[in-house]
Amino acid sequence: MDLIYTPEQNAFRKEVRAWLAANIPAKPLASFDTQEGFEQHRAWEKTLAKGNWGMVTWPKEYGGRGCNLIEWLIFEEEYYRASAPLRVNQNGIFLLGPTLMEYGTPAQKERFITKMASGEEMWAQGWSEPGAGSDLAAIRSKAIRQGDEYVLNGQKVWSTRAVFADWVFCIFRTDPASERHHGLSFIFVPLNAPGVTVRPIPQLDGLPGFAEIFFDDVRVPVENRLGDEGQGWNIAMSTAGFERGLMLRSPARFQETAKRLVKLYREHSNDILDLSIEDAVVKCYMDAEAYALSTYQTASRLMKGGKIGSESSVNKIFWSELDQLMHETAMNILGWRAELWPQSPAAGDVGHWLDGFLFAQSGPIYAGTNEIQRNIIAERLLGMPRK
Amino acid sequence: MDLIYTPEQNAFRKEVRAWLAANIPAKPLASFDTQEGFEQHRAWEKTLAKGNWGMVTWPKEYGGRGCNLIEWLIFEEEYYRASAPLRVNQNGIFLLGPTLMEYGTPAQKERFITKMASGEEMWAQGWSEPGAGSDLAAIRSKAIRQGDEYVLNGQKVWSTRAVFADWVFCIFRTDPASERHHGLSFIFVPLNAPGVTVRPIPQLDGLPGFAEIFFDDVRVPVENRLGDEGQGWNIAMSTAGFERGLMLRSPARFQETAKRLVKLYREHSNDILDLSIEDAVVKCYMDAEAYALSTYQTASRLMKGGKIGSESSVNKIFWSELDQLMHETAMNILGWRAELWPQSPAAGDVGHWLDGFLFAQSGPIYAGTNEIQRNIIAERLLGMPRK
Amino acid sequence: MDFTFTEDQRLFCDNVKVFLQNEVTPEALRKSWESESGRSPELWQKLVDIGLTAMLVPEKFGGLGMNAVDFILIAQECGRAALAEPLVETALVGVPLLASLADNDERCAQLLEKIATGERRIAVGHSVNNLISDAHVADYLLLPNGNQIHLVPREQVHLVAQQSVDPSRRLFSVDWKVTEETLLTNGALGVSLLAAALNRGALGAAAQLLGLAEAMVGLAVAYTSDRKQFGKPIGVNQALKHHMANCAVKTEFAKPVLYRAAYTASTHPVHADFAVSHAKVAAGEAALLAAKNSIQSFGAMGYTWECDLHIFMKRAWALDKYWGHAGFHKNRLHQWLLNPNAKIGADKTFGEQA
Amino acid sequence: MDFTFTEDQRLFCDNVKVFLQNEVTPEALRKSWESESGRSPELWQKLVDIGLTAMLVPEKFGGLGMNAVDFILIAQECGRAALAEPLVETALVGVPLLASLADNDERCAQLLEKIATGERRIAVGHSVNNLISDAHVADYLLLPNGNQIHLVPREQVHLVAQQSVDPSRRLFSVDWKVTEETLLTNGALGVSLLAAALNRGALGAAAQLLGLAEAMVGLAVAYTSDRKQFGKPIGVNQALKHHMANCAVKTEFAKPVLYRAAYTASTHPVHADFAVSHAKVAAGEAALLAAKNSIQSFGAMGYTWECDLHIFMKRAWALDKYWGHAGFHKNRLHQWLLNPNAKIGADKTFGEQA
Repeated sequence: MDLIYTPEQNAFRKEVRAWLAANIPAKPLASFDTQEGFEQHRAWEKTLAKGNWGMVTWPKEYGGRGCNLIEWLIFEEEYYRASAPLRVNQNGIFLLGPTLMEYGTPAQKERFITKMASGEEMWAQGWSEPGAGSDLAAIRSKAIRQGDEYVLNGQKVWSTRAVFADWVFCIFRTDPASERHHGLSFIFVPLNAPGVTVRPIPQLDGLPGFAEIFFDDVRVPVENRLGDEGQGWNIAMSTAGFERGLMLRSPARFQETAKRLVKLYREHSNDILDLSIEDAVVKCYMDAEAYALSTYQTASRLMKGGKIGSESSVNKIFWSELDQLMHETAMNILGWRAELWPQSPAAGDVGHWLDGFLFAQSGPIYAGTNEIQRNIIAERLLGMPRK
Repeated sequence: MDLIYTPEQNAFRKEVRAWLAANIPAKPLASFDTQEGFEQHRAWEKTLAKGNWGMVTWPKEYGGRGCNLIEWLIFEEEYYRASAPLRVNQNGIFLLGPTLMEYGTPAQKERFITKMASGEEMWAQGWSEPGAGSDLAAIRSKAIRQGDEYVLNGQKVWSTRAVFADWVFCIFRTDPASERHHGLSFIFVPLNAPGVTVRPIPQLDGLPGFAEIFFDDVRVPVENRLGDEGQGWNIAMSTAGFERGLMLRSPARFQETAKRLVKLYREHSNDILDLSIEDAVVKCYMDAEAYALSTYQTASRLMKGGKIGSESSVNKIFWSELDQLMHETAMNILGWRAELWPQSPAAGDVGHWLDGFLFAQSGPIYAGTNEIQRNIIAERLLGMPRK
Repeated sequence: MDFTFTEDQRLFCDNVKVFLQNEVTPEALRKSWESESGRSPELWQKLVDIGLTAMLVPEKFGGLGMNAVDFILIAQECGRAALAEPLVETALVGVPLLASLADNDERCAQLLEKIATGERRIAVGHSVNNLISDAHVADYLLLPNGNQIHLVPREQVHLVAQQSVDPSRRLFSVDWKVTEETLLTNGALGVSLLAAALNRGALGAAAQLLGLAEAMVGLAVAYTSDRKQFGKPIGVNQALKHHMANCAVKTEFAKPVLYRAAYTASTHPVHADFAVSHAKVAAGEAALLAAKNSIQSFGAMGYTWECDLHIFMKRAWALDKYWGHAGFHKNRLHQWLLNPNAKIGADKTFGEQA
Repeated sequence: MDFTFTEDQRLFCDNVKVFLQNEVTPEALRKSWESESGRSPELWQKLVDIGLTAMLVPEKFGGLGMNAVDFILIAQECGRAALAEPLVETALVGVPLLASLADNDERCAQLLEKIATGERRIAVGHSVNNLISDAHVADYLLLPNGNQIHLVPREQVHLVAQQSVDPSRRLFSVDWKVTEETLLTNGALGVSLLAAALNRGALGAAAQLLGLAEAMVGLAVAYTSDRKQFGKPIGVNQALKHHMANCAVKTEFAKPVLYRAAYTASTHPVHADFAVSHAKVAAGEAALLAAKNSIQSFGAMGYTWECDLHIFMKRAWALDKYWGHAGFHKNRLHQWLLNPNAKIGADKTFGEQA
C-alpha cells in the first residue's frame, strides 16, 4: 500500500489542470437538454478531443492517451475541480466506445470511433421498451433481415439524449421466434433514417432529456450490427467491460458537491436551526470521501489484474443515495429559497442546488433501480437464495 | 372533537394515582424472568386484583371496573407515571382473558377467569413451533381425541413466561388429516401435567424469558378446549377482539421512556458531541406523543362503535421502532457507560437503559415481525397486489 | 374527551373532496400553468359559493363562525387535489387575523364580509416566508412590519414575480411603503397575532402536506398494481410494498398530531406552538417520504413531466419549507424540551388543558 | 499510488483467519465466560507463537518491525472471530507507544522484547475510555495522568471489576498512586503519544467492528438460507435480502476508509485524526446496522442466549462506544470541516501527502 502519487502522476495532474484552465469555456454552457446547449456541449467535446482529453483511458490511435485508471481518476478530479462542463458524450465514451473496441470489426471501428470521440456524431442509447424496463429481456422491437439489410419495427423509450443525437445503439429481436435474452442483436441506427420518429419526453425540469423512438420499417445495412446475430444480450450486458461499474459516476463529482455543501453550511452556520443538518453535512463529506477511497482501491486492484465483481451494484446504491442526501441537505439549509429557480430575482446566490436536487431523484432509478441492485448484492455477493 | 377530560375522568385519574401511591412496592421488584421476581410480580398482581385494578376494562363480575378505553388510557398513564411494576400477567389479562369471555363456556369462565385475574394461576402462550413461526398455520403439534380426553404430542417454542407459569394456552392440530389453518383447536394445558417438559430458553440477558414446551402423551380433559373443535385458528386470530391491537403496548410506556430520555439528555447536554443526538431526542419525544395521540383517536373512534382495522400493524411498527430509537439514543448519550450493567461499581446512575435496550431488540420481531406487518399494511390497508 | 370529528364535519369534507376531484384535475392544473395568472376566477367563485372562504368568518360578519378544527380536513383535501388557489392561506390564515381585529376596525369587518362573498381577496405576508404567494390575485395584502400589521391595497405595492419549482405556485416579493393609513395594529397585539398567523400557516401547510402524501401514495399504489414486469405487477415486490407501507405509517401517525394541533390552535392559540411545530415536522416528513418512495415506485415514468406525480411532489417540496422549514419547527420543540418545566410524560398529553 | 495489500499481507491474514476459526470458536468463547479470568494463557501463547504480539515491535527489540497497515487485516479477523484476548490492545495500541520511547528508556525496550516472546503482558489506559480492559491479566499497565504516561506494575494498582453486557469483556476501573518511578514521559511528547494511542485504539476498534459486521451478516445469511417458512427459505424474501444488502453496502464502503486510516496512522500519525475518526464512525455504523438487521433476520432465535449471534452483537455494541463513541469522532470531523482551510474537494483525497 502506497498512497502517494508518483512524480509522473503529479506531473499529469499539473498538465490536466493547466489545459483545463486554458480551455474551459468562460461562460457556463446552457443545459444540454436544449438544442442550443447541446451544440455548445458538442463543441466542447470537439475541443476535448482535439487536445486528446476526450477519454484519457482510450488508446492513442482512437484519440485517447492510454492512461491507467489512477490517471483517469486524477483527470476526473481535475475536471470536476475546474467545474468543466458535463459530458454530453457519455453514451459514446463510457458505453459504446469500449464496446466497439471489443466487438467491432475493423471497418466499424474506423467508421464510428473517431467521429464519436470528436463529438461529430453524438449517440443515444436504445435499450428499454414500454414493456421492458427492469425486465430488459422482455424486448419486442424486431429487426428482420432482408438481404443485406435489417428492417426495424418497434419502439424504444427512456432514450437519453435521443432528441438531439445523431445515432442510437439498440437491441432488437432478430429471431422472431426467440424468447427472453435469446435471439437479440445489437444494432446501430441513424436517427435521421426514414421511418424513425423521435418523440421528446420532458423530464421533471420540463426539458426533453428522454425520448421515445418509434421504428416504422426502418432499413439499416447489416454492417450496422455489432457482433454476431443473436449475441446482442451478451454484448449489452458486458458493454463496457469492467470499467463501466467504476466509471459510471466518478467520485470527483460527489466530492465537489460535498465541498460546495460544506461551503454552503459554513455560510449559513449562524442561521441553521435544524439539528440534523450538521450531522448530515458530516455524513455527506464522509461518504463522498469513502466513495473516492473505494474507487481508488478498486482501480488499484484492477490495475493488478483483478476483476470487477458486484462493486458496480454496491457503488450504484452508494453514490445515488449520497447524491440524494447531499441535495436534500442543501435544500434544508436553503429553507424558503430552496424552491426557487436560480433565475428568480430573490434567489440570490442560491446556485444550482435545485437542478441538482431534481437530477438526484433519478439516481436510485436509472441504470437499474436500487431495488434490483440490492437483489443482486444479496444473491450474488452474499449468496442468498433466489427462490 | 373535545380534548378536555370530563370531571369524572379527572376524578378517576386522581383515584388511580392515590391508590398506586399507597400500594406500589417500595423496593423495585426483581426481574420476572427469575423465580424470585416472578413470585414478587405475582404478589403484585394479587394486590392489583384485590383493588379491582387488575384490568379496569373487564366487567365488574370478573374483577374489573367496566371502564371504557379512555379510562383505560388514563389508568395506564398513571400506572407508568408511577413506575409501577411490569405486568407479568399480560398473557392472561390482554390475550386469554378477553378471548375466554368471548368464547368460553360459563363453566370455563368460572373456572379460569377469577384465578387468572388474581394471579393465582399465571398463563403462558403456546403458539409458535420450531417449523411454525411467521408461518403459524404450519403447526404440527397434535391433540388426538380419546374418549373425554385429548392426548397431546408435539413441541411449542418461544413460549413467553412458560418457565414459571402454571398453565399454557395452545393451538393443536385436532384433525391429523387437516392442513394449514384448518383442523386446529385451542386447548388449555396445566404445565405440571405428566408428560409436559418445559425447557427454559435464556434470552439476550441470560434470563429464561422464553421456553420450549414438549408434550409427550399429555392427557387433558375435553373441557380444556376453548370453542369448537377445528375453530382454533379463528379464535387465535381474533383472540382479544379489537382491543388487542390497541392494548399490546400502551403509549404511556413510551411517553415515560421519552421523558426519561429527555431528562438524560438535559443532564448530559454539556458533554453531548454527537450532532445527531439532539435531533433524535426531539424525534423520540414527538413520536411518543404521536403514539399517544393516535391511541386516543382510535379509542375515541372505537367508543363510538368503530372497528379496528390495520391499526394494529401500523402501531406495531411505530412503537417498536420508536422503542429502538429511544434506547439507541440513550446508549449514544451514555457513551462508555452504555455497555455497563447497573450493578457495575462505575455505572453510577446509568439506570436500566441497557435492559431496555436489549428488550427493545425484540420489539420488531415478536407478535409478528415488522416485515410481516409491512406486508399487511401494503396489501390490506393500501390494496397492493398479493401475487 | 372525544378525539373524533363529527358526522357533519366528515360529510362536508367528503363533499368538498368530490368537488375538488371534479374541478381540480391534473389536466386543469396543467392548463392553468399556461395562463399568466395561473389562477381561475371561476374556480375561486365556486369555492366561495360552497362556503369555503366564509368558514372561519364570524357569523356577525356574514360567515359560518367555524374554527380550525372544522377547516383542517378541508385543508387536507386541498393538498390531496394540489389545489393551486390560495384557499388555505385565505380562509385559515388571513381570515382569523382580520376577525381578531374586526370588532374594533371597520376595515377588517367590511373586508371579512367581502371575502365571504368572494367580492374581495387577500394575500398574507409573514417574515418567516419572505415571499408572498398569490399576491397578484389579491385585492389587499396583510403585511408585517416588525410588530406592526398593515392592510395594503395591491395598487400600493410593487410585486416582483419569483419562479418556484412548482409551476402552480405564484410567489412574489413585495416592495411597499409603510404609512399610517394602512396600519391595523402593533405592539403586543401585533406580536401575538403574527405568532398565531404563523401557527395557522404552518397548520395549513401541514394539512396540505398530509393530503399530498396520501395522493402520491395513491398514485404509486395504482401504478405498481397495474405496471407489469417479469409477468407480474411490480407491486408484488416486497421492496415496493415496504416503501409504501413506510409512507402509510408516517402518514397515519401524523394525522392525530395534525388534528391535535388544529384543536389547540383553535382553543388555546397561545399554547399551540409546539403542537403546531410537531404537526408541521411530522407532515413534512410524511410528504417528503411519500415523494421519494413514490417516484422510486414509478421508476423513470415518475421522472417525467407527463406523469402527474410531479404535480404533487413539487408542491410537497415547496410546502415543506413554507411557513417554517423543519429546522425552524424542530428548534421550537427542542427549546421547549430543554426547559426543565416542560410538561411531558404519560399524563401530560392533554396536559395544557387539564 | 497503490491502494492494495501485498500478497504477503493477504496470505498472513488468511493464515491467522484459519487459526482463529479453529481456536476461537463460539463454544470456546462460551466456555471462557465461565472461568474467572475469562482468558486463556494457552491461547495467548499461541497468538504469541505465530508472531502476532511481535508484529509492531521494532526489529532491534526482537520484533517484526511492521506497522498498522500490516496489522489492520489481522485486527479485522480478531473482530470476525470475536476474540476476547487483548491482542489488538496490546499489539496495535500498547506496543507502538512503548516503541516510541524504547530508544531512550530501557524499561520500554525490555518490556517490548518480553511482549514479543509472551513473557510479559500489558494493558492500556486512556482518558477516553475511563475503564481499562484486561487489566487483570496484564503484568504492566500503561496509565495516563494528564500529559504524563506511566508504566505501572499490576501489583501497584487496585482493580475494580465492572460488568459489561458482553460476557467476554473484562473491564476494570483502576486506582493507583502517581509516583516518580513509574513515569515514562510527559509534556508535549506525552500529549502526542496519548493522541496517537487514541487513534490506534479507535483504529483497532474500527477494524474489529468491521470484522464483527461481516461475521454477523455471515451468520444471518446462512440462517435465512436454511430456515424455511411457507415452504421456502426465508432468505428469498426481498425485505431480508435488502436488510443484508444494506449491511454489505455499509461494510464495503467502510473498508477503504479503514485502510486509509491505517495507512495515515502509520505514515503521518499527526494528520491521522480525521482519517481515524471517519473509520471509527463508518465501522461503528456498519456494525450496528449488521447487528440490527441480523437479529431481525434471525427472529426470536436471534434473541436467545444459545444463538451465537449475541456474542458478536454485544461486542459490536461495546466497541462502538470504546476508544471514543460516534459523537466524539463525528465532532472531530465537524470541527475540522468548519475550518475554512480544511483541505477538501476532488483533488484532496490524498492531499495531506501531496
